[in-house]
Amino acid sequence: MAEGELLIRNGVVYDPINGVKGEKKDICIRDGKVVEEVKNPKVIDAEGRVVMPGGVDIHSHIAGAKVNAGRLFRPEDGRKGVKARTKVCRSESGYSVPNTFATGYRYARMGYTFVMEAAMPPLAARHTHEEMVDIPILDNAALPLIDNNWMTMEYVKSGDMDLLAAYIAWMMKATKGYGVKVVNPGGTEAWAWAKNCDLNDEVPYFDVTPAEIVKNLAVANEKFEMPHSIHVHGNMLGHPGNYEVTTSTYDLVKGIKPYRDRPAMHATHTQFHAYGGTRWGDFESKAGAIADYINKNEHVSIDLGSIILGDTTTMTADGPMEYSLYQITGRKWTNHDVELETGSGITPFLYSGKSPVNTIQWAIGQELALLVKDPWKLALTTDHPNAGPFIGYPIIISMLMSKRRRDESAEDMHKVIFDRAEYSSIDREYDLNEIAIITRGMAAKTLGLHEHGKGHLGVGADGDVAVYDMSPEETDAGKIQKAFLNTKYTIKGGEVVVKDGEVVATPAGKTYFVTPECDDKLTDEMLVKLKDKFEHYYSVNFNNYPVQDAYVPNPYEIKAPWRS
Amino acid sequence: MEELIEGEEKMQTIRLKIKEEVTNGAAKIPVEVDSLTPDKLAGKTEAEIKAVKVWWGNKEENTGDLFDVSVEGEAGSAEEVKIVLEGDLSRVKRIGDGMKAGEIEALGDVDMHCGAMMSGGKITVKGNADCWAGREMHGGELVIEGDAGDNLCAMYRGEMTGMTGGKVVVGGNAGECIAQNMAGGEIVIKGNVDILTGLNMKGGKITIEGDAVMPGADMTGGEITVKGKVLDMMPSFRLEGTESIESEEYKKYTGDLAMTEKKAKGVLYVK
Amino acid sequence: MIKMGTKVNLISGRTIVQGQNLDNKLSEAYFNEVATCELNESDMEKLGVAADGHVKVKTNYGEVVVKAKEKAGTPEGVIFIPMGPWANALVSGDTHGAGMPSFKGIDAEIEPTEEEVLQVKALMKTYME
Amino acid sequence: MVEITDVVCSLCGCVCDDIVVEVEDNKVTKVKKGACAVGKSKLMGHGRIEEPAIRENGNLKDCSYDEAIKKAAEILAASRRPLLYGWSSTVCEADKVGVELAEEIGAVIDNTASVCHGPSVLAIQDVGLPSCTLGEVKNRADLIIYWGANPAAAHANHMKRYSYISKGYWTEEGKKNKKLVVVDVRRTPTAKMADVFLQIEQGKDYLVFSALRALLYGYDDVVPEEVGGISKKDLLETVKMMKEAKFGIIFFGMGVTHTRGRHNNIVNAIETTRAAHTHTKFSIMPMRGHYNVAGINQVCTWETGFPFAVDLSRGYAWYNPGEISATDLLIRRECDAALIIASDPGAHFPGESIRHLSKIPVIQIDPFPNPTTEFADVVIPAAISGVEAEGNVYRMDNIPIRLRKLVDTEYLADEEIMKSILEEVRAIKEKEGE
Repeated sequence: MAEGELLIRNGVVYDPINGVKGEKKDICIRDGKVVEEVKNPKVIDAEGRVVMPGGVDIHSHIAGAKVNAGRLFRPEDGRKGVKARTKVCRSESGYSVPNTFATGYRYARMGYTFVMEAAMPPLAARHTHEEMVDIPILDNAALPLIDNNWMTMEYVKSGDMDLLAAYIAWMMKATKGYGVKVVNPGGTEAWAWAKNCDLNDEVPYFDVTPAEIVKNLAVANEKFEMPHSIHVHGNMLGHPGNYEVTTSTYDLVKGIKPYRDRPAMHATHTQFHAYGGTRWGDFESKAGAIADYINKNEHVSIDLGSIILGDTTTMTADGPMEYSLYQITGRKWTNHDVELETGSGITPFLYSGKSPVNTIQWAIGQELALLVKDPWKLALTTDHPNAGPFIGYPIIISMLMSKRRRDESAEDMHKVIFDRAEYSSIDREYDLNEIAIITRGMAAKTLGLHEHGKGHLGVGADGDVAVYDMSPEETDAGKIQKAFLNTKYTIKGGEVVVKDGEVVATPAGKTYFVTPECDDKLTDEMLVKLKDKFEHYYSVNFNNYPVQDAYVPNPYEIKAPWRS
Repeated sequence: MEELIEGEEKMQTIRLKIKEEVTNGAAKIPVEVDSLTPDKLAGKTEAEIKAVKVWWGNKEENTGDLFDVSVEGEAGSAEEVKIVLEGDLSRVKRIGDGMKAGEIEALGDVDMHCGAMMSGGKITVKGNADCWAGREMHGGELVIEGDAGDNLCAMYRGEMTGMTGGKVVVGGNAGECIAQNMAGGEIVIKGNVDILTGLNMKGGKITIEGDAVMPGADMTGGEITVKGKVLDMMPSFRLEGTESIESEEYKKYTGDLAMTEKKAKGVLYVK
Repeated sequence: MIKMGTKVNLISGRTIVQGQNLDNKLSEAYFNEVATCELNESDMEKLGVAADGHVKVKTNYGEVVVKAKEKAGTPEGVIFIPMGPWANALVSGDTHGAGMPSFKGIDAEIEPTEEEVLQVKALMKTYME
Repeated sequence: MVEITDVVCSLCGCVCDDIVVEVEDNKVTKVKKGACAVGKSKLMGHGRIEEPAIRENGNLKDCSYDEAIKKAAEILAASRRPLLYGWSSTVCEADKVGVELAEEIGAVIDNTASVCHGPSVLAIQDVGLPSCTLGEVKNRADLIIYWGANPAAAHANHMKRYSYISKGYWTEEGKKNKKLVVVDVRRTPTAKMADVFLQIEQGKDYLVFSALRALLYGYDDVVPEEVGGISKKDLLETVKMMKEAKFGIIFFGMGVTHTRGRHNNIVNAIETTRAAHTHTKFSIMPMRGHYNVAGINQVCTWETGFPFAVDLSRGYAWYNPGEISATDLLIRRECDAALIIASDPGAHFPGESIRHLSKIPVIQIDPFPNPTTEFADVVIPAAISGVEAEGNVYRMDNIPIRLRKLVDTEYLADEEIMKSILEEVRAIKEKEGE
C-alpha cells in the first residue's frame, strides 16, 4: 500500500459491482484506498481511456508443488519466455509455466491485482505459500484440496457433518487456505491404485461415492460464514460425453442454502466438462446444455477454462485424467500422489486449430460465455495453464467482443467448428461492462472479496486500478487484444506498478486466508481421529504439519464464524 | 554501390582473430559469438563489425576489443559473407548459432554449441568441436574435421525434437548421445561413437563408419548404420534378417521394442 | 602413463561412517573410513595385501594411496573407495555433457605400496602446487 | 534440561521429523528417539569454524564478520564469471538470497544436485516422473525396488519410516507381505535383506532397464539369455513380481546416476516404471542425498525457471547442465571466483576441478571446517540449520518441512550472511555508478 494521494482523472470507468457502466469519472485514492476526494494528489490522466478495478482471477495455477514440477520438467518452456532483469524487475522465464517473477509482472501488465491459486495440496501447503510470497505485486490466496482426504471420506461415510466442518476448519487454518477445493472427488484416491471414479462409483476401500463427497462438503462448508462456496473440479474431466456428469454434479447442491448471496458451488474450468459424444471421433460441444442449466438455476457459478491455441502445460490434482492425456500424446508425464489427501499429474499439450477435438474445445470455452445470459454467473479463466497460459486472456476478450473476430478465427480452424459446435451461429458480442464483470466483478463477489476491497472502486475499496490504452468505442479486435495485454497504467494499492506496459514498481502482495471458527469440543473430537492418522499413516508429524506464520509475512485474515 | 555485371559473385571475407589476452588468463572465460554470424554481419563495415557486442562472461564487449578484425571485399547479403575465425577458439562458444546463410570457417578447436540451430549455410571446423555442435540443426552443412563432443546434433533439454535437417560430417570420433531425438537430416561419423547414438530418434539417417555402443536405444524411426563393431547391443531389438548395403552384408534390426511394437519403427544395420 | 598393477573397475559411494562424519572431515574417524579401498578376498590375495596394507590406485586422472580392506560382496575386479577426497583424486571430471563426473566405473590399476596414505590436508595441498 | 520433540533432522533427504532431543546449557546433549546413527551424529555436533577468516600470505587470519563479508563482496563484484555453488545443506530462505545475488552479479548458480541427482532431473525433463510422497509408499507399497541405492548406509531410516519395514494402512504387517528387490553391483547391507538380489555388472544398468521394458511389454522373444550379468530367468521373475504387485516403487540412487549412461539410465528407469504402470500402480523416486537438495532445486526453479546449472551472466537464465554445471566450469577453468556455501567440493569434486578451484578466489560459508577450507580465501562460519537456525526444506519427495531451531548461537544464519553480502555487492556497484 502506497502512502499519499493519487487521482485518476477523466477515465471512462467500468465498475460493475457499483453499477458504474462506462461513466466518465475520477478515481481518488489515499493511502492505498479509494476515497471520495483528494487534496494534493499525484495525477494520472486517463482521458477517454477505459478504467476498471484491478482484475481478479478466480482460478489459476500459479504457485506450488505441481506448478513448479511443471517448470522443472519443461526447460523448453522456460527458455521461451526469458527476459533480462532490469533495475526494477527480476529476470523472467517461461511461457506456460512462467517463473514467480514473470507471473506477477505479466498479470500486472494485464491489469490484474488478485489471483486465486486454485489447488493447494495440504501436505505441501508450505510450498504454495513460499511461491506466493515470491510472486511480486499480486495479492493472492490458495484453495486447499479437501475432497480425496481420508478424513473427509470417513466423515462422509459416517455422516458426521459437524465433524467434517471441524476438519475443514482445521485444514483451512493449518494450510492458511481460503476455501474448499474439490478435484475429481474419490477419483484421485482411486488413482493411487491406478483406478478412477465416475460420479456414482464407489471409491475403493472407502465405501462412499464422489457424489456423496461433493454434497457433504457443500453442506459442511455452509456451516461457516465462508466467503467462498466449495470450488469444484468434477469427475470425468476431459472425457467425451461428460456433460451429464457435470449437470448431475451441479444438481448435488440444489437446495443447500449458502451462507450469503452466492451459489453453493463454483464449478471451475467448465469447458473441460461440457463435452458431448461418446468418444473423440464423435466428440461435440455441449456448451448449450450447460449454459441452459446455468441460465435456469442460481446455485452454481462457473468459470470458463477457455482454450488458447498453442503449446501448454496441463496440470491438475486429477491424476487419472493427466494419465489419459499422456497416453494420447506419448509426451512426458509426471505424477505425484500425496498421502491421505490428493495427487497430481502434469503433461505438456499442444492445442492445435487443425485438430477437430481442439477446435471444438476452443469453441466450447467461448460458447459458454456467449450462451450464459447473465455474466455474473461466470468468470473468464483459461484454467492457467491447462487450457492455455493466462496471458491469453486478451485473446478471449477480443473474441467475446467481436463476432467478426470469431468468424475469422473459425475460418482458420478445423471445419468441425461449423457442424459440431454452435460457435459460428452465435451473434452475441460482449460490451466492456460485461468484460469487467467476467474479469473482476464476478470473481470478487463469488470469492466474497468485494467485502474486502477487491474487484470494485467504491469508497473504501483497495486502490487497485487498471487503465487500458483504448477508448470505450474501440471495435477493432486486434487493438482491444493489445490494450488488454499491456495496460497504460496498473495501480496496486495506490501505487503505479505498470506504466505503458512496463513494470515500474514491485510491491509485495498480501496473502488472503480464511479462519473458520469452530467449537473447541468438536475440534477436539475431530482431532482424536486426525492425530491417529498422523500417528499411523502420515509420513510427517502432526506438530510439523500446520503452515507456520513465517510463511505468510503479509497476512490478510478473514474470519468465518460458525453459522447459528 | 557499384553495379555488378550479371553473374559475378560478390564475396566478403571477415577475419576474426581472437586476441591472446582473452584466452591466456588463469581463468579461461568463454566468449559467446552468436552475434557474429554472416546474417548479422552482412552489410556491415569493418568499424561496424568491431562495434558489434559479444558476451564475455557477464559483460558485453566490443568485438574489436576481443578480436583482431579485418574485412576484405563487400557483400550485399549473408550468402556472400565468409567469416574466418582464428586463434585459440577453444573457449569461443556459439559459433554460427542460428545462422541461416553464408559460411564460417573455424581454424582450430571450437567450444560448445557450434552450429546450434543453424538452418542454412556452411560451417567448417578445422579441429575438434565441443559438446552440442549442431544442436537443433534445421538445415545447412556442418563439417567437423576432428572429433565432435557429446550431444552432437541433439535437442535442447526437454525438447521433443533434435536435428530436423541438414548434413553433418565428423572426420574423427563423436561423443555420447549424439543425434538424440533426431527427426531428420543426415549425419556421418568417420570414426567411433560413444554410448547411445540416435537415442530416441524418430527420423533421419546416421552412418557410423567406426564402432558404436548401445546405438539406437528408444528409437522410433530413422536409420542407423554401424560399419564397425557394436558394443553392448540393445537387448530390445528384433533381428529381421540380413541385407546387403554397398555389397556388404549387414544384419537388419528393428526397434526399439522397449518403446512398444507400435512405435518401434527404427532400423539399425550392423555389419 | 605406464600401467603396472592389476586392472580393476573403481567405484565410489556412501558409507554409514562417512555419512556420520560428513561434517567432521578433518577427523581421524573420517580418515580411517574414507581413505580406504574395499576389495574381495581373492583380489586381496592376488595382490598380496593384508588388511590395512597400503595400496596405490592409479587411473588416467590421478593416483592415490589408501588402506586396503577386505569386503565380502564386492565382485571380483571391482574396488570400492568411499566417496571423498581420496576417491576423487582418481575419478574423471568428464561429465559427458550431463554435469555429472564419472564417479563410478573408472578403469584403474592397483598395486601394493609402502607409501604413506596422505591426510586430508596434505592431499588438498597437492592441488595447490 | 529441556526436552524438544518433533525435531527435524537436517542430514539426508529423509528429513525425519519425529526426533526427540535433550538440550542442556544451550547444547544438544542427547538424542533420545527417532534419529539414525548419521542423523544423531549431526545433531550432537562436531568441531566448528570458529571465526570468520581471510587468507593472507597463504594462511587464514581471523577477522570480523563485517570484514569477511566485505571481502567476499569485493571478490564477487569484480568477477567476470563467478560461480555460486552448494545450497543443498541450508534452508530455502538462504537459497532465495543466493539466486538474487546470482542475478545481481551475473553469476552461474549451481547446486550439489549436479553431482548427485542432477542426472535424475535431466531425465525428468525428458520423460517426467511418475511418483508419490513417501507416505503413499508406507501405506500401499507391496513391492519395493532399490536400484543402485544402499539406504542401509546412506538413508538409514528410509526403510523403517517409509518403505520395506514400515507399517501403514494396507501394509499393517510391515515387511511380511512385501517384497524387496535390490539391484546393485556389490552385495551391500541393503542387498542382504532382499528377497531378490540382482547383482548387475557395473555400468550395464541401461541395458537391463531396456530388457525389463521389452519383457514388461511382452517381447520375451527378443531379449537375450543374459543382460548385464543378470539371467533372463531372473529378469522374467522380476517382471512377474512387478506385474503382480498392487503398488510398486523403484527407489534409485547414485549407483545409477554416477555410472555410465548417467541421466539416460534414469530415463530408462522411468520408462520401466511407465511400462510397469500399464499393468499396475507403479512409481519411482530418486533417493535425494542432502536434506535440502530438493529444496534448492525447487527455489531455483520457481525463481529462474530452472533447477540447477543456471547461468545468469546475461541477466536472464540460460540452463544447460554439462556446460553450466560446476564441475564443467571448473574443469574447463571457466570461472574466476567462487562462493561455496553449505557444501564441500574439496571433498566431493574430482581432483581436476579442485585444482582450478584452488587457484581462484574462493569464499566458503559453512558451519564446519572441511577440505574446501584448505584453499578458501574467505571463510565465513554459519549457524547450523536445523540446530541453530530454522527454515524451510524439501524432503526427497518434495514435501516441505520447517527445520526447528534448538539452541541459540552467536553465528549468523546463512540467510543473514547472504543478505549482507548482497547488500555489500549492491553498495559496491552503486559506488561504481552502475
